[in-house]
Amino acid sequence: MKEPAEMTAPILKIEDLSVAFLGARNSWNRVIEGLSFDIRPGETVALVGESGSGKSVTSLSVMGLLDPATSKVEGRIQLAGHEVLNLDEAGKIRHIRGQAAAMIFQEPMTSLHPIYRVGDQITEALTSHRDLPKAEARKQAIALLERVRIPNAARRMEDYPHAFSGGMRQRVMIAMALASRPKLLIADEPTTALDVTVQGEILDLLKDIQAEYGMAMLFITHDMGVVAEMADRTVVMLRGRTVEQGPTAEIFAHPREPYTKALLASVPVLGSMKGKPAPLRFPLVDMKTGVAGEALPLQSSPDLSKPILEVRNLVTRFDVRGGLLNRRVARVHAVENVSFRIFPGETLSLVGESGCGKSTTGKSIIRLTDHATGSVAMAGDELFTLRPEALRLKRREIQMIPQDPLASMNPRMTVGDALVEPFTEHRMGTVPQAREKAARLMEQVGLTRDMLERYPHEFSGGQRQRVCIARALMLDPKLIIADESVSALDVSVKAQVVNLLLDIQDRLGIAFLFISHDIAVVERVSHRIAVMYMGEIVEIGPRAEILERPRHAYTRQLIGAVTVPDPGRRHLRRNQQIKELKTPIRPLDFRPPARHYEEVAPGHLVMVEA
Amino acid sequence: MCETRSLMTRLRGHILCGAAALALGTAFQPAFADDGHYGGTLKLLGVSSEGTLDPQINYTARYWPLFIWTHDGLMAFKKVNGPESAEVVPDLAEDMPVLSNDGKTYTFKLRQGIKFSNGKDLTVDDVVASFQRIFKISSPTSGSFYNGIVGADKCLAEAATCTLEGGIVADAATNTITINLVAPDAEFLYKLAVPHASIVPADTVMKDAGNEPIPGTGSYMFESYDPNASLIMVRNPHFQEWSKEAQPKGYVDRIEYTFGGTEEAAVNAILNGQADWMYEPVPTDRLAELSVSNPDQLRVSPLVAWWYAPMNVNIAPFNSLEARQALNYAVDRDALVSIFGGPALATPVCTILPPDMPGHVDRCDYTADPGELWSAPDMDKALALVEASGTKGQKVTVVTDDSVTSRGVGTYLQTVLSDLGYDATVQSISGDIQFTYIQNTNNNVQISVTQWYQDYPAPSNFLNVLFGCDSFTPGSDSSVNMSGICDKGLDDRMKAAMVLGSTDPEAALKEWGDIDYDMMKLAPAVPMFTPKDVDLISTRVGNYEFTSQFHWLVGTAWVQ
Amino acid sequence: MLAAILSRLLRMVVVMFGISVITFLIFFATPSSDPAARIAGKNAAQETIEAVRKDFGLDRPLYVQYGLMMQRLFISQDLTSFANRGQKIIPTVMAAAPATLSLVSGAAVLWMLGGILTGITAAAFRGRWPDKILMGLSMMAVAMPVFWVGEMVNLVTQNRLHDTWAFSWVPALGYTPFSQDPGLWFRSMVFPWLTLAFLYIGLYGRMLRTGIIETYQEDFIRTARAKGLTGRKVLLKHATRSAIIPIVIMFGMDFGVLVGGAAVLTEVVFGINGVGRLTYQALKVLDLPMIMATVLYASFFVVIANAVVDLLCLLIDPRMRRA
Amino acid sequence: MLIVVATLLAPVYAKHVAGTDPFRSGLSAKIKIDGKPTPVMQQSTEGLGLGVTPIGPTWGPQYMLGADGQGRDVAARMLYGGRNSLLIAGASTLICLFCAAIIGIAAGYSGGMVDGVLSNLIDMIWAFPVYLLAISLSIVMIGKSFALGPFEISSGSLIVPILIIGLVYVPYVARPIRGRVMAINQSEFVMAARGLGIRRWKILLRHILPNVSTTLIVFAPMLMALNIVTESSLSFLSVGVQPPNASWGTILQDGQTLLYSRPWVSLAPGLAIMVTVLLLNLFGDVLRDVLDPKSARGR
Repeated sequence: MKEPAEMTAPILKIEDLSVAFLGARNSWNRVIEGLSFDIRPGETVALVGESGSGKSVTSLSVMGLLDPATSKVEGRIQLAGHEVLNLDEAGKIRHIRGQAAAMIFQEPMTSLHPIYRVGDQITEALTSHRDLPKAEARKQAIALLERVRIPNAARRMEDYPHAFSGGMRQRVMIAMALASRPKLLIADEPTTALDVTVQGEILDLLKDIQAEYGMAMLFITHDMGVVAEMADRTVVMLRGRTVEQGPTAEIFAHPREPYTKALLASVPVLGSMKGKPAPLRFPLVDMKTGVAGEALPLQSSPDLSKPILEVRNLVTRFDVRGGLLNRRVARVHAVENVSFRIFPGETLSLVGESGCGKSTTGKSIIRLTDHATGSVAMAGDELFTLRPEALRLKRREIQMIPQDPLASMNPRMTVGDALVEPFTEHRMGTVPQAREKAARLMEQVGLTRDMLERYPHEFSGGQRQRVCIARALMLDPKLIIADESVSALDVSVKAQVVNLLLDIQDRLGIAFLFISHDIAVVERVSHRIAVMYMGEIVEIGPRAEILERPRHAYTRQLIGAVTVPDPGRRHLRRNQQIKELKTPIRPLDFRPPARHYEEVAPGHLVMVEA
Repeated sequence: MCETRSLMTRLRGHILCGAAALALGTAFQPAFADDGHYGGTLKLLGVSSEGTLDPQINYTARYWPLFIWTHDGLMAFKKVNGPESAEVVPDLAEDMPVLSNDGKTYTFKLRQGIKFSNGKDLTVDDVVASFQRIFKISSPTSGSFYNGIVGADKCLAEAATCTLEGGIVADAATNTITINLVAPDAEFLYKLAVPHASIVPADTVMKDAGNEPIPGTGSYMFESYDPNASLIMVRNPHFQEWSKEAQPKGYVDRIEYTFGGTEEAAVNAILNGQADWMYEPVPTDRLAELSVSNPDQLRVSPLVAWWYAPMNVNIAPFNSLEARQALNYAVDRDALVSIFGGPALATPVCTILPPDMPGHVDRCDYTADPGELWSAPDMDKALALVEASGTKGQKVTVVTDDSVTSRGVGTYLQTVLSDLGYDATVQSISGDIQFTYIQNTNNNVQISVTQWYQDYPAPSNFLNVLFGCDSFTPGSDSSVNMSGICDKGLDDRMKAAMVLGSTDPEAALKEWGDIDYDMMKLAPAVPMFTPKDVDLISTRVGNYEFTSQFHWLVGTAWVQ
Repeated sequence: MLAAILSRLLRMVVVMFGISVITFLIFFATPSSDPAARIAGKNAAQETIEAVRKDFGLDRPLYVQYGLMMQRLFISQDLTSFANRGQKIIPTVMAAAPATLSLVSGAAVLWMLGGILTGITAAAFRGRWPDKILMGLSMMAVAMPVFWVGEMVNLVTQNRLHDTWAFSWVPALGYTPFSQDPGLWFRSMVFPWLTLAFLYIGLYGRMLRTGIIETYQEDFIRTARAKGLTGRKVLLKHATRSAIIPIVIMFGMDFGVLVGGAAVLTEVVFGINGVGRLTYQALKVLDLPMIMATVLYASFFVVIANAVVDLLCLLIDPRMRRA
Repeated sequence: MLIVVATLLAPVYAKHVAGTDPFRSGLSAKIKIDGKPTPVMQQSTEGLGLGVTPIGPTWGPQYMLGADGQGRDVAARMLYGGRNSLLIAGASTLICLFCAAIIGIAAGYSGGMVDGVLSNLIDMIWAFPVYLLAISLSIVMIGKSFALGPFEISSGSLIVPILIIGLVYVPYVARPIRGRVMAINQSEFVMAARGLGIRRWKILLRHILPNVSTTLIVFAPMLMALNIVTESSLSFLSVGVQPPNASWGTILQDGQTLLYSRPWVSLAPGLAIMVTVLLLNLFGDVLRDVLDPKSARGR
């Protein structure tokens, strides 16, 4: 049992912190204002908020990592007895960094130096504050790697970061942070870029290590589920200010501020759909009062008479070239023998972790990749045998909503032009008609007509996604492939966009292939769910069947790893086995084994383990 | 002689001196008999080497002055200072040949007891083999100098089996060689005195010897040759002086010719006493300074050469005689002389034969004040002639090489042509290409800037070669009659003059002078100026002797 | 590995074959380049020209001539110049190579040291006066034509100030082989080195500075700083190490190209009898065999440099080592 | 900008201030200095009296920078030469960008065989050292007039150096363009456009081209700076602009032979080149910062 946190002096004390950044035309934009909180030894404080709320800036300020030329930090930051803001870059700040506090970052893929061995990078962290003999440093480094449960630690010391998966890299980062036994560990969105199963592992690890080292932790995240699981206390931030802070359980149980209430209400919670037959909209939350409205279910139901899309034995493989010769050395079996059907007005979700082939499946269906074989029938027409021009016209019927709306819009075209272009390209009408339709759709997706003259970068993330939806609707498609379309959005925006999609389905009877790794959202929108693993569908069936009675081991693991915004789960440990993520890269002579599916319930097929 | 582009390079951008005589005077005392001058090493500099060491092939002004010290022909130009050097004297032949058969047969008696530098004795067989070799290796002049020998036509057609049957007859018993010509040739002895007619051992390879020295009979021999580094000459151990005027024993023991570097570097090296002489002309911008600071190290000598602008008489606008004459009137020779470095370095000319060429007569029609010498341009007359020719406004391109002087001359001509009412431009091409480019009629060159230096002191070497019908081959890169003029009457007179030369040289020379004058009436070219040679030598070089034929005589200079 | 080397070699042969064909065709497209007339000499008789044409095989179809030339260049190795009869091509090129190599290697040492120092210093003092001065100088270095810098250097060291204590040690222009007189070799190369290096110091310095500054935006630099490394260590070990990779690649390419003869302007201005100057002179006199040899020599070094750069990348950048 | 204005004023300067024609030999010209007529080409009178030296800088309106070996006003020629240098550099930049864009886009967009052939060709020309390629092309083209469609290009024309300089750098621009096109072609928004059923050529025209154009624009000033130096180098080796036309390179070449006696004939064009290139590079940096926010961040 921990001693009561209140009894000791805070390890980190932030008082009235303000940060401003140098913006265009030499103006200072304030990003944090009057922030105050403290962390006591052994305590975990979560800083939670949506993008732009100033969470990360806070952590960087604590470490003194903001560029003094472009930022202005005011207030007080006391860290383990040091006045951080009084320390100069030349020397003293080093007493903080890596000693008093250590930090792990969101992007494990880019946070390790790509051209130094992992071992050297950890050793460097060890020796930078202490005089250690080389051999001793190495021993300690191996110990650290073992501590973060990296298999074969001694051997892996010699590897370069690119040889590690994202989860493994994050472990290396943690090992590095632990090198000098910091009193405070700052974890800035440490699991956001990771797959859900890996996220679970890392959270477990962090909990263990905190218990063992007894250090305080500042945990920065946007994920209420993670907050619930990790934090003793929570600080909710909005646009650089503190909205509310207090013990996590308290905040979750009795949020006082409307924003906190809204935030909590918007979070999709896995399992909340138990017993609900149709997809359900998120309850709309009034931001002023934080009162959630009623969640409306989908009115229309799928027309199960004839599938709109029938995919049979879809296979997509890419060659891996390498060596000095640039010869084919292996093959990525991105999609392996995938078959499913979608009916008009129905939503089928493809879930799985990164690299499982779900996005490739989406692209293969509309032939945006050249490496697919198999059969895809769209409303009776076989897409894979269509001539280019016919295919082009057919594409009108299947539209895609991308994950990254900014990247999917030509930066040099106004939104209006981007909307008009496909309409006229398919000769669906004149330009004025197109503009009229574009304006109408903009309004339907919750934007305004005058926004048609803007360029993509002038919109916020949620608005851009609405534009992309409008663009897809310009062609009156019958099927929309939504590829991680809401994954990158903040929770409140995510709820709105999901609702919008459901509205559209209700009104137009469009079918969706909903590709996502976010099972809580999937639960909301799906009629049926297909789980993909290593390029194959391991389980497919009605939503309730899959989520409530998962049969395949992987499906279970996936569902088990999902965080739930329930502080009651704080001390839960998943105790999963540590493993490197398998890759679907196979030798050239690999022949995929024949797979069999068993129908365990009507429409519920499970791959039979070999 | 040795007219290759290298000679032109050598003269590019030159200079000269009113005080030439003065400078020459100091170097004059032929202080022979002073044994104290023998020995030492002469250091020569050149920007680049120039190809094969085969004396029968190399046709460059850089190496010909060296070959005359390593190899001998039956005849030789006198190795003495001044105009006398244009005379031919017996070299490997004991005496002047006996002429018979209406001047078509030459009989030489070979000197006895001469050894090649490899120790072998010189025999008549070597002489015969050497003449065959000229053809077997396609020597550059095989078709132009030696084609008059009986049997040469067969050799030219079928080089490999060349025997010169009936052309060269050797008699080992009497040690005589008889050469039979198809027709009399007044210039034949000159042709025997140039390096291409060098006598080499009979067992010499019958192909270009390249960088391998061929044994010779001269006072020096090549010790080593690396075209990228140096050419070393040392004394021929088997040499015994047999004729001081044909092949004297040289003063220095060793001659080192170093390649590479730049002209500027060479000037500095000579001034610093690190080298004795440079092949390339002294850069113009250094001359004014040197002529004040180091006048005693400069030697200015006249050359038998001219700079001229051949005009293509077969295409517009210079197919009009008036147009050609107009340009002759309009060109200001004084301006051209100043491009070349001023009156000390060049003299205006009006004739084809340069002033020091036998047969030259001072006559000048195309000047403001017609008479013996050029005085000033006559622009009014020129403009009137252009008007009369009806060629005004036509496009004219002057083709020059890319040397500074040549481009300067071209630019000046372009200015004059513009003043005359033409639409003129200049085209400058790399010197080495330009010379063949302007010859080929396919390139439709209207007017060009070029130079010609004597091969040997005979008027035909200028008149017949440059303006004779035989020198005009349409469509060939070798068609040195760049004007493309072929006047039957004048051509016959030139042929007759050549024949006359073998019987009555005096009369022939007078006729050549008349031909020159009559040719200029047709104005196939604009004579511009005759250049002079400038050598920069180190202070230790003594006995500087200059010949019009081979320029500086390296062998008769001393360094101690 | 063997297969990789072989395929590299094959590619090299293909590139060089292409280049030789292009060179050959360019030559025959040039007017007034009839080699026979030029080999035969001034005012040669038509028969002589014909004889030479036959002797040199110039009357054969182009592809036969090409084959003959390649055979004489690579197999019998006795190809001789068109311009200087009898001058063997291969020994000539080989003799010119050390001069170019001296020039380029010396300059390369200078410019790598200078460029790296400049880049790091400028990046370290970003925005402050050492940065501004260094970048100003670098821009100037890049802006000045190398031959002009050379001429100005010559003007000062050979003439205007040659008699002062500062430059009296500068020898006359030209190249002295190291084997002949190491001291003179060194003294004569100092200014060519500096001149050639000046340009590249500017180029590399600017590039490295930009590279380091861009690297500073990377996450892993933030990690390094968060570890508590000193600023110097972050700069030298973490930022520079990454930013130097493109510099090394560029260096490999530049070095290869220069050794192959691209330093022609420097060689011409300083009278160094190297490959560049040899090529330039061969081009001016349209000496096809020499052009062919020097161009192939140059492309050989470019291709080799490509291969070496690829190899270097493997060595210095572990990310490339995958697969 | 200043340079452009200055060079546009060249005729005014030549006619009304210097009173000379910079393309005409002025071998016997005289100017008044201190009221005394002085010949522009000064015959050496001391010592052996060898050589003729052009007049040095007068720093007055006439022959401000002295005369060259033809007695022409160097200052006037500088201005005209600058016009040609800028014209050549500018035009060759356009040609280069145009060709590189076509090749780069063709290779990058079509892929497959077309890409294979073009890429290998680019690699091949890449292995040909630039200056050697330029010199050999110059020698070929200067020696010959040739017809290009309906246009006869005479050998002395400025079009020759423009074409040569424009062409030799094509691989250096085409390669990155190809890479850029391939990247854009793989980008999300092109994918999206394909998914929307936009025609291939329209994707090229409306989506790829506008995005490649920034790359091209960023290249332009740098390439132009490079071209100015290349032009001067070629002219210096006398395979560039042909006399009597002038460019800064040809003036430099003229100056080379007067280096030791009249250094200003070399200094002036060299400085002009340096300043111009410097300005172009600075402009290029600014342009890159404006158009490419990624690198702007780094500054």
